[in-house]
Amino acid sequence: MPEANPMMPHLARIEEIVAETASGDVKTFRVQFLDPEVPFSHLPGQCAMVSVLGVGEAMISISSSPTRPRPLELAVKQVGRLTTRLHEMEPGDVIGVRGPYGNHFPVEDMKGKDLLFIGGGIGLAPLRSLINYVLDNRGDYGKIDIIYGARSPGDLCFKRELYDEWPAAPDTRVLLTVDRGDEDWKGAVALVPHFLEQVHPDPQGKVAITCGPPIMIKFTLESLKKLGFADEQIVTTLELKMQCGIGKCGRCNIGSRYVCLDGPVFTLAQLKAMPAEY
Amino acid sequence: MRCLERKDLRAFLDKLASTASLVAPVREDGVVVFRPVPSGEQVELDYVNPVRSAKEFFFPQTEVMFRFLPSPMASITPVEPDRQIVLFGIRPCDLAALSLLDEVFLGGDYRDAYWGRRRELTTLVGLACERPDESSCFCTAFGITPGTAEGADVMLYPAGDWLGVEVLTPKGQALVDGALPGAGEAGEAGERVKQEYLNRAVPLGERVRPGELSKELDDRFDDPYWEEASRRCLGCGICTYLCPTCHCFLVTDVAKRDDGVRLRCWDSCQFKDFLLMAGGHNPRPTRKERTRQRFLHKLNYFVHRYGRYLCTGCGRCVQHCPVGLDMATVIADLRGVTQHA
Amino acid sequence: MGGELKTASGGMTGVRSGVGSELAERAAGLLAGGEVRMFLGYGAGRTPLRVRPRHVLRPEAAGGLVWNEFCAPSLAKYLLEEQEEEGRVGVLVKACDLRAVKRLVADRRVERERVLLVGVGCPGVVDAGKVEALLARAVPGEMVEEAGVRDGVLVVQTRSGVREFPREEYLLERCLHCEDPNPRDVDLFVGPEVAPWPARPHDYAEVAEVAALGAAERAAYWDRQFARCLRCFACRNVCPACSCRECCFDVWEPMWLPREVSVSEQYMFHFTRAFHVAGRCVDCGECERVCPVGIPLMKLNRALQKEIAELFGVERPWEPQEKEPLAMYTPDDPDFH
Amino acid sequence: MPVNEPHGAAQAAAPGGATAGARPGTAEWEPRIIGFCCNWCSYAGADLAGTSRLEYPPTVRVIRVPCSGRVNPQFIVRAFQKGADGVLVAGCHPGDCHYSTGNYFTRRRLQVARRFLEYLGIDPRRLRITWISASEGQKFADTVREMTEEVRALGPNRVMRDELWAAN
Repeated sequence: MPEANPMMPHLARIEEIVAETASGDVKTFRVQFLDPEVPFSHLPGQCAMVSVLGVGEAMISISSSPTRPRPLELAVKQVGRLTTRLHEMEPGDVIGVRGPYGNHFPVEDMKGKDLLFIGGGIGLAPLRSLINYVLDNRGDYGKIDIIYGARSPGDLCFKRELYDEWPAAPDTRVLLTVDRGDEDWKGAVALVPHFLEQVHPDPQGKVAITCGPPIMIKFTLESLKKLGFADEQIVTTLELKMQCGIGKCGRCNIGSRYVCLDGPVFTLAQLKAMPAEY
Repeated sequence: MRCLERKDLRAFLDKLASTASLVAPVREDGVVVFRPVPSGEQVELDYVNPVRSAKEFFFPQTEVMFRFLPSPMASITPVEPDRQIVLFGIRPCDLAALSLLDEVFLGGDYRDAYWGRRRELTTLVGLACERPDESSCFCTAFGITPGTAEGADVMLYPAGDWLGVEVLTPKGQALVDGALPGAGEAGEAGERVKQEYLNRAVPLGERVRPGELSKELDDRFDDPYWEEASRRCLGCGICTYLCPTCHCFLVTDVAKRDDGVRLRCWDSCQFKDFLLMAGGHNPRPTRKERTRQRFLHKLNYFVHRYGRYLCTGCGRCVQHCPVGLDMATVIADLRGVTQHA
Repeated sequence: MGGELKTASGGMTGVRSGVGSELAERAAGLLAGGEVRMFLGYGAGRTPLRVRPRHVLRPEAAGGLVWNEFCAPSLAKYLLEEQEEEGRVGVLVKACDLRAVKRLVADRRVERERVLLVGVGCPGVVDAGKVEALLARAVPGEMVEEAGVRDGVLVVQTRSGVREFPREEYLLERCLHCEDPNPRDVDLFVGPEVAPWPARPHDYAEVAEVAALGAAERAAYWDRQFARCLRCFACRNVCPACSCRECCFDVWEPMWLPREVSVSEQYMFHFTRAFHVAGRCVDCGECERVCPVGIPLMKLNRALQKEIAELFGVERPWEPQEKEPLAMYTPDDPDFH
Repeated sequence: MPVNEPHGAAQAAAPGGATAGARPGTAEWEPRIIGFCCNWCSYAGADLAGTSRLEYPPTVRVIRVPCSGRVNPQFIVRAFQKGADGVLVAGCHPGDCHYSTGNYFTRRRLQVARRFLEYLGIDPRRLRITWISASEGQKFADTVREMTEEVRALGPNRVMRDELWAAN
């Protein structure tokens, strides 16, 4: 939505911080805009430009569903300067948020179809927005399978939803896997793409939505092809370094597409038409 | 069209300098650059094009976007450009570059407030090219000529001992009304001079024709040319920083204990950390990808998005790339034509 | 103006046309025989006053190599990038370029045995930037149609006529100081040796000129120079003494060089760049040659050479030293006063 | 950059109402000097000056470094950029370095850096490099006093000063 000055962030207070992983390298930040009138309504898959004043900005995918708009939830893995500073913050601290940016998952086109989610690590964050959106509009969608993997059981994010909420939803399965288990782990031990092949979903009437680290995506796409999914049935979301989020800074282009404007959500068919620079 | 006697040009510039901040070409240590000038006396009139383009007056190399107090006090104070300037001596290629950058900064769903404001605050006095540099200027390759006035508020056409003064916008009208109240009419002679400029050939521009290159490039992402050409690239940012149409920037904060500013600063797709992500992943890790990005962006990607080439043939990269990896050369190479007769 | 004037793009000028074909043959031979996987030389440039670096990978392509008085760029820095790949690289070096290669070898960034040095006697090269600036004032906008050096005179033909430039006017600054135009200790030498010419002493006159200003005027002088700086890093990227695996200017933490450009940060940039090569600068002047905005970078490098020479008795600070002057000490070094 | 005050230095000296680093051009302007002191000699010397109740102006902010050899010349530039009117680098006397040879390297390097900064427009009186042992509390106090007087006479430094904050 056009604004007077799209580069100006809105101040938002961190209400609550939830450590998602055992090591604490992923935290969910629940934030409220200081000015409740701030126009910010997103769709699943969209991102926000998050400011830590004094450090800078980074594009973060929104992990809350628009059906539960406030507080806004941002699940962030600590990797660089900005995310490290963000992780040091405490409830009550104020950050900047602007957006939402980018396109969103094709929630209209998905209506009536079965959905197969395949997430890895922090890659579940954007999928979570869509999963909760779909569950809140349960009647519009078919069966839901959520395949999710992490390096270890401690690295699985959004545990309450994984273990309690989602499996309890009608016609919804949650299938977990880890690269390395521990003594308490009863579930699968396999890399996500292998696990996906073991689960062997039938592509008929399905849309596969995947997000995770680049190497997981690469092999997951191969596995999906093996299982017979068409390029148009596969949806993924990309991450690229961004500075403005609004198509000016010239950074996040892949060919003539800007991830911030035309993405981050692409079907495999679209990706295949783009240069492999991501 | 009005008529300004050549001998009155300095007085005209003096008048501009006395009523607004005048920015004009000056010769500094042998190099011509745009600088704020206190009077017409300092203005250099014998130049092809200032080495640094005019874009920095609309898109400064470092620009404060807002001031802030860091958390927990956390507040944000907008900073808006407010200096009115008259930019004198801008050439048709740089004028065209501004209109290309208007597409980027003002087009689409998001209007860039800083660029927009600076554009509003600036009056552009264009100057037709008496002597384009035959070995580097190639504006005509992109449909621009030594007399193209598009984007100017006032255009000057030098003609011996006088200059034709064409007013193109209300802003330009106000400027001429204020600084040239008594100027006579150039009449038909003025139109003739203008036409001569518009029809003037620029030799390199005739040889370096992009033609349908943009379409051809759709299928040349994997052309071995990129590998070959990029070998001689130094990985510096001369081309991108001198280019009047390059507009990549980064955003960074500078903070003291009790105050901070958010800045945007020029950045270059030629630098290896341009796309380096926090996790260490780099989608364009070598010079091959970075070289290809620069040229495909201007010759193909931008055309897909905006319908025009992102180059105005100003020739700065041609003149200053230390290894001859410039736009004219690359277009000629890609089209398989000899650049120089 | 009569007589025959050969163009640079046509190949060679004067007596050196023989060198050109010999060079092309040797390069082709080295590539064909597998002695080198690549040969670094020069090809024709965008005007007769310019050449461009040429990376030759196949023997058939060696024919495009040229050698003439316009071959100013040093090719040494390319060796750094080429170290990434296996195999030996042949490179054409002038005497001054050899110092640059020695620098890279001394800094252990280039392995000597992975380089095949092909030396060539150099008659002194043309400072194209300087000549173009002179032409721009004399015959604005006119293209150089032909150019060549004959008997120490640069002859340039443009549409409106022919212009001549004497040696002192056209030579690249470093050539004026050249003591021996023939590279020694190379693996191959092509063409004849060139007779040395009277070299200007390294008297640091240009440094003394700036030093003679008052402190405030000196600051104003550098303020003005640095205010033009684009921070394009061409000076760093072309410099044979700038070969760090990770340059401090590219690091975000600690932030040695903030990304904003202000005169203050330009001081940080230029101080750091010059100081990092202090005692290691080979005086090739490539930084100043490539600077698009005309910053007199050699006045910084030379000031450091002068100080090192005066303080520590290093006679030829531009030659790669056994031990870097700033990475050593003697107990009787001069003290502060 | 952490600023560590020597324990004694904080109690020493009578500021006489002057605020170091107050707005340049105002009557109460006092020079601001950054002092890089080596941990083993000069920092201890500064400490001794304090515990001995020697008087010297409160113009110096001491940054403790393990050795004068740690003082990268870029630190000096940074200090001038960020508001120092003078920079003092103090280390062990040559021959007395805790790490044997660190200050010999410093002497070479900073000789060159000092001359180079002068060439760039910094008045050499604004950068003092000196050797102060742990027992030379008096020398530390004298050095700061002398330097303060010199820099006060020169007035605020403007060369290399970061104007970003003022300009916008």
